[in-house]
Amino acid sequence: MPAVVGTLFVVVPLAALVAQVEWSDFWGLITSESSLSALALSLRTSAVSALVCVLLGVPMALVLARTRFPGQAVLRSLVLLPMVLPPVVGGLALLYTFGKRGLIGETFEVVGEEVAFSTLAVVMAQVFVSMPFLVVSLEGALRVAGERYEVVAASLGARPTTVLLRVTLPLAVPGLISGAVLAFARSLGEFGATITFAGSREGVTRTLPLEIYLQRFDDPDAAIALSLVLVVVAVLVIGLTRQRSGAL
Amino acid sequence: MPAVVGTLFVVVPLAALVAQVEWSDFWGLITSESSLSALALSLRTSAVSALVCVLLGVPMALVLARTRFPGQAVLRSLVLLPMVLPPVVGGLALLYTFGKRGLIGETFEVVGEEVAFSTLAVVMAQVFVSMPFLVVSLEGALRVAGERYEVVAASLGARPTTVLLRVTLPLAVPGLISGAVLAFARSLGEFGATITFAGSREGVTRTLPLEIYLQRFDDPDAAIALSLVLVVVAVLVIGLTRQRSGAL
Amino acid sequence: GGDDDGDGSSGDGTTLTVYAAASLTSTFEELAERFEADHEGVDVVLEFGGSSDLVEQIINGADADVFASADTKNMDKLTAEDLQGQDPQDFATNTLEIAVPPGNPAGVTSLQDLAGDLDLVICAPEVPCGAATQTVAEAASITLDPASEEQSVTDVLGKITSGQGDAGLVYVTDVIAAGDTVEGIEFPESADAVNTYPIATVKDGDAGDLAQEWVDLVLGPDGQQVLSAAGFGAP
Amino acid sequence: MSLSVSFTVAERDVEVSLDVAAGETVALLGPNGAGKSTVLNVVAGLLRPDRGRVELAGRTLTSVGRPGRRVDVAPHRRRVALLAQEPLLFPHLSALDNVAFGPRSAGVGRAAARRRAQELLDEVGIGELGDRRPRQVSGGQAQRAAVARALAADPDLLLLDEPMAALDIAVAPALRQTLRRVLAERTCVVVTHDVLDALLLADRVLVLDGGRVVEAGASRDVLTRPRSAFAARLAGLNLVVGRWRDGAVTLDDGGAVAGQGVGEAPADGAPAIAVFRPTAVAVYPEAPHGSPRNVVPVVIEQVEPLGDLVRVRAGDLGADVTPQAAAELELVPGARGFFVVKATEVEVYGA
Amino acid sequence: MSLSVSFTVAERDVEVSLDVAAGETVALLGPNGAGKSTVLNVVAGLLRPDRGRVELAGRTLTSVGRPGRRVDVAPHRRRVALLAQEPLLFPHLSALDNVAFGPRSAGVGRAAARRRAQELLDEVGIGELGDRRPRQVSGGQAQRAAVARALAADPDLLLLDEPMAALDIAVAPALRQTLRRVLAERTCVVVTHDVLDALLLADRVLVLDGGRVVEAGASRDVLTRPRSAFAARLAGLNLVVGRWRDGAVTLDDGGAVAGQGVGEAPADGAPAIAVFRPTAVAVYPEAPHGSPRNVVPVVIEQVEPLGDLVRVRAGDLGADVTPQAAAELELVPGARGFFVVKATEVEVYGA
Ligand SMILES: Nc1ncnc2c1ncn2[C@@H]1O[C@H](COP(=O)(O)OP(=O)(O)OP(=O)(O)O)[C@@H](O)[C@H]1O
Ligand SMILES: Nc1ncnc2c1ncn2[C@@H]1O[C@H](COP(=O)(O)OP(=O)(O)OP(=O)(O)O)[C@@H](O)[C@H]1O
Ligand SMILES: [Mg+2]
Ligand SMILES: [Mg+2]
Repeated sequence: MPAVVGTLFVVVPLAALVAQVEWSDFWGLITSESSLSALALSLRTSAVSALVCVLLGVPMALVLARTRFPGQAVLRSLVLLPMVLPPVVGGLALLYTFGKRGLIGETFEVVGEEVAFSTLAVVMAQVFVSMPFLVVSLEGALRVAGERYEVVAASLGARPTTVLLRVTLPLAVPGLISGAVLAFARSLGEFGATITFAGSREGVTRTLPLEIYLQRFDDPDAAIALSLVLVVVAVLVIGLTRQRSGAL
Repeated sequence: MPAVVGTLFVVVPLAALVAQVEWSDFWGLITSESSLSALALSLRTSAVSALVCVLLGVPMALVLARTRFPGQAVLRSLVLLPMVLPPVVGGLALLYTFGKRGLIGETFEVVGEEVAFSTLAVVMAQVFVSMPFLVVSLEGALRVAGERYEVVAASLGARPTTVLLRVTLPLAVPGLISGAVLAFARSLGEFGATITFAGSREGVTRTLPLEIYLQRFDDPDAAIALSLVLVVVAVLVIGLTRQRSGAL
Repeated sequence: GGDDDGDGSSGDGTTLTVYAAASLTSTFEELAERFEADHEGVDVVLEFGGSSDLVEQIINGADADVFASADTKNMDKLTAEDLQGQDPQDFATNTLEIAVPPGNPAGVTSLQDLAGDLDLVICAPEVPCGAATQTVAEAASITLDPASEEQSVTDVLGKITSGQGDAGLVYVTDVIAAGDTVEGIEFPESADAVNTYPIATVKDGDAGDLAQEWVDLVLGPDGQQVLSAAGFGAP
Repeated sequence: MSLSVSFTVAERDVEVSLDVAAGETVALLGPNGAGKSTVLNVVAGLLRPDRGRVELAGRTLTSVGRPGRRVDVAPHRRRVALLAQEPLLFPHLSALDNVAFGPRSAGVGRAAARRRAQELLDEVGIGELGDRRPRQVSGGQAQRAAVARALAADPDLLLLDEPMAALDIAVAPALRQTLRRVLAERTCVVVTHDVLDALLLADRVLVLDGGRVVEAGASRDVLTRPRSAFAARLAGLNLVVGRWRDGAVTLDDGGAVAGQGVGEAPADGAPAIAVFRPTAVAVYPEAPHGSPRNVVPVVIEQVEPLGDLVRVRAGDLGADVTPQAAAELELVPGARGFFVVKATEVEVYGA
Repeated sequence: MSLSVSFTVAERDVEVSLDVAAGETVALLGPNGAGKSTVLNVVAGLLRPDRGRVELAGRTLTSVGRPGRRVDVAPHRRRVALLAQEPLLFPHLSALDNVAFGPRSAGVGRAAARRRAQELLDEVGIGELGDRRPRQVSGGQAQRAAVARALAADPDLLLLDEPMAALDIAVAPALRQTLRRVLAERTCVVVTHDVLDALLLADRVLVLDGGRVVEAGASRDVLTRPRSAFAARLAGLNLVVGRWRDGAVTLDDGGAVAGQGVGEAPADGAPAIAVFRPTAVAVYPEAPHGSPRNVVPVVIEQVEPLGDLVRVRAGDLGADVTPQAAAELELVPGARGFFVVKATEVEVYGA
């Protein structure tokens, strides 16, 4: 019973959203030039962000799951913070760091100039908010997989890198995939940090959520149609990955 | 190395945020009446939301992890959707459902009258966006724990409810706790769906992130100070839970 | 759910709920204090936000007694739903101004300078301030090449205060409200895009006559004085 | 509570039919990979056969690839307890609570369930470890706790997969006695690599090899006169059944076999069974005078080669001797002689 | 590659010192919960002792609670391979790749590593299962693959925790021979419940009980003349070392013990060892004429009670007889007699 209530609580609003769509205009709305360019930008940046999250997040998860050092608990909390921080505040933090007048942006002017209002900034914002998802998911998988097999591998004479590549990571693959999917999905939906840090320019920084937000004022039907596109993309990504990997 | 880069990428912006704080005014800013009422509201609603997520999410995770039925993959994607949906769109969906003119709100007028723009609406918005976190986290733990022990228990003559209460749930406790913490944290940071569905009224629906958003350019110092409060609360919750349970 | 005292008490007539565009924050807060001082036991609850958000919420059942919009378009949505009590009345105008970070690093002096090589931040055409921006640009026959088209004035202002953008187009009142975090530069073409603020009571509001009294306050001399101090023009 | 199984698991090339009468214990023997665990898993409902049928006490538990309705009762509804090859103790419960789990689930009160659990822990020799968590006990201790847990439950059918694995040799005989007592009235299938387990615990023995039943029959028959290659390799025991008197198993005809009691000694006059290997039996043409307590006059009935050795049969008894000895002593059917076996080589169990 | 260990784990009440010379194999015997796995885990670095020291080939691997720097080398840096009580095959690799893992890690080429792995799989009798995943093989097959994997690696020290557990009796002798050959030049500690393993695989035996070493010494000494209660219970074997000639282990003085070869028969003239239990030895005052092949004239040196029995010693040999037999035959030190044992009771191994 509660499972049904819970499911309905999520599914009915989604259905309500679908019910709002003017199907006659639907195709026109979602294939408008601005919509397509926003969708393309979202897919591109989210893919890159997920990749960056994997590249940076895998080592972080490994460090958190496989080593012990003083202050580790604090570090873990810090790494997870972007998950709870309102995205707008996250965007502010990025602005204070990589903005033209930010900590790093001011010191290395090139950085500040390059980052501002660029697609790079979008990716940075997405990575900032999505990384914790990958780290949590992968760290959990690593903890669950345990060190037993790694110890076996090590005692069979495998160097740490061999252990990592041939035992640790293969065993954590389900966690890695579900983490990457979560990161991708979170990037796809990212709005607050992006608008605050990267701005909103068609084709450069205006991702689908920004487009949706913008259309809302003007053309709510378009906003809803685009939301549905986002939903469909997300369902496809989550569904396909699950199917292919049995993970998540 | 990449672990360090990744960590720095998260930690430096947080430090930059801290660096922005005017410590002289800090105490005054965060103890202003509106800040305190926002903080109190946030803590209360997030706690309730986390609880609701547990009550509704545990059965959902059980169904997803322990049963097989056609369309399960689709259902899972749907349940996870609020995670990728831009929260504002989520808020719209809720409005279309429980608002005065929404699917349910229109049919059952009482619902429509009572729900929208009340504290209840805040909780609903938070539950909507946070539930997937609990479900993903718990479902993962359930899958990892596997059915081996449940089968043993069943074959020892335990009824399904006994198995659930004495074997399944105790074994999944780490996943449940980390899921609840994630849900709490996500509720604490929730902004977009809340402002759209519940509005922003001091003491009733204006949670801390809304207060921050409101203050962000008018009074950036206050916004940052409040963000820090949010960060500290989140660190405390995450840290304490980990310590007590070894979970997450 | 939590306690619902806040909106539940609106039924006893001692609470007046005003939904107002975010740009009215400081002025309406000041007026609320006066209103409460004049009306013993009355509690004025202010809810600020984007005009389109607010009207959407009212249409969906939010307990608003008064709605003050930053543009006529969103007020029209209210009337289209026939939710207005009395017909809307214009109570203020607002015009655009160039905002630059303190010290004006890009050396902007006129609207024409905005067409040069700098990071310009403006509102997107979909939102009211963006529409106004388009109007002045056309009037001045310049082509703007913005680095970002934001969805709200606040976001534009944020880019300028943080120094991320070199110049932006916002409302006069925003520049005044932002204090010394930005510098404002007036330009003559702003007269071509005057933004009008309408106000209306909401049908079936719980506050009864109080709502109309609030509208009267805003339209009256006290209200107009506070508004003009904040940079608003007369209707 | 009779069990009737017949199934095929093509992927593992296992095709087995098996019937267990109510209250009967059947031992599954066979080399690694013979399909023993596969049988238990199919019966417990953990593995779905490609086609086949499992019936327990008249209830159909599985029916796949056969005419009629497809049936696949969930494992927890089968009332079948499986002690798997791994102990799988609940990691979040103490050893005592693990054992008490079955009784508790059956509605027994907390105190009574714990008392019963403590008894069983005592019985398997780890009574003092009740409050330890599973990861705080050694491999053999965990195995014993798992056995106790399976015994504490009260299923219609008990499936034991190598219950004596990982046990030290000091505790094995005692645990075997315990199992023996407990399994007496139960319907049970037990997998084992130890012929003594099969002999003492089971009424009947099934030998699997390569996924097929290669031999089946009463334990004594299979173990004393094995026909399959695998059974021959591990069995061929001599059994003498009688009553325990004065340190010997006494037969009705007055004969007696002296031996060493294993586990609790049977009461004087109680039924007892003496077990000894044919290799321990020496053959003499004349009765020798020496330390061996058991000297049995026999007429040789059969002499057959058995691998490198020669098995000499007389009545129910067999002696394995080298071909040289057989030649030298002229052991041929019809010859008279004496089977001599030391009391130290004879194990005696209460029957 | 010599190993020197001395540690205390207070929580488990285990306090053990142990030295293994380079190339030596030491067997750990003892009841369940004696602390055998604890010793292996401490040496492998999986368990940190409260205080103690582990040194391998001069390297300090652990040094805790002692003067000097605290040392705790990570498990993977110890060059110690542990075959744990569970097989723990890598679930994502085929059986072949599991076994090839060690050689691959040591830099052996892919093809060569797989060839070596295939050899070892053949050797443990599951050569045809190379491409199966671990969850697709039976319990005993997994155990064999784990043994093959441990053997394929080339660590400084090999730790084997019950390597023969879960194996069917048909394969155990063959695997024992394999281990024997492989362990000959290795430094190794092997935990076992089987006295034959101890005898054949190990140079020295350590008996643990209650977390303490209760007996230690050369395998033959401990197993033929056990002093600890536990060892006495499982050992007390007779060993005769000589050369294999004409189906018998021949001594330099011309004596011979006929027996049954186990595993590969030793070459004619090759060193061999005959093993038989004292309970299998009969004592006769006169040389009897019967099937037993081995009749050894002895002068009794010692007669001592051993539980229910009496052990009669003469030279290196012992015979266990019942007290009645000892009384009847007047077996006292100085008496002459004959030890008689059937060839079928004597197992012969290449030495
Ligand atoms: N998941 C699987 N997929 C395919 N084949 C399997 C699978 N599991 C086991 N097998 C094979 O099925 C056969 C029977 O396995 P089973 O586990 O029943 O053997 P067993 O008799 O219990 O052996 P053991 O004494 O080693 O426990 C073996 O040849 C094994 O390799
Ligand atoms: N994690 C633990 N915490 C506390 N005590 C433990 C723990 N693990 C094992 N013990 C205890 O330590 C003692 C030694 O255990 P160990 O595993 O070394 O025994 P073992 O000799 O390997 O026995 P077995 O033959 O059963 O494998 C046992 O009494 C056991 O109960
Ligand atoms: Mg098996
Ligand atoms: Mg052990």
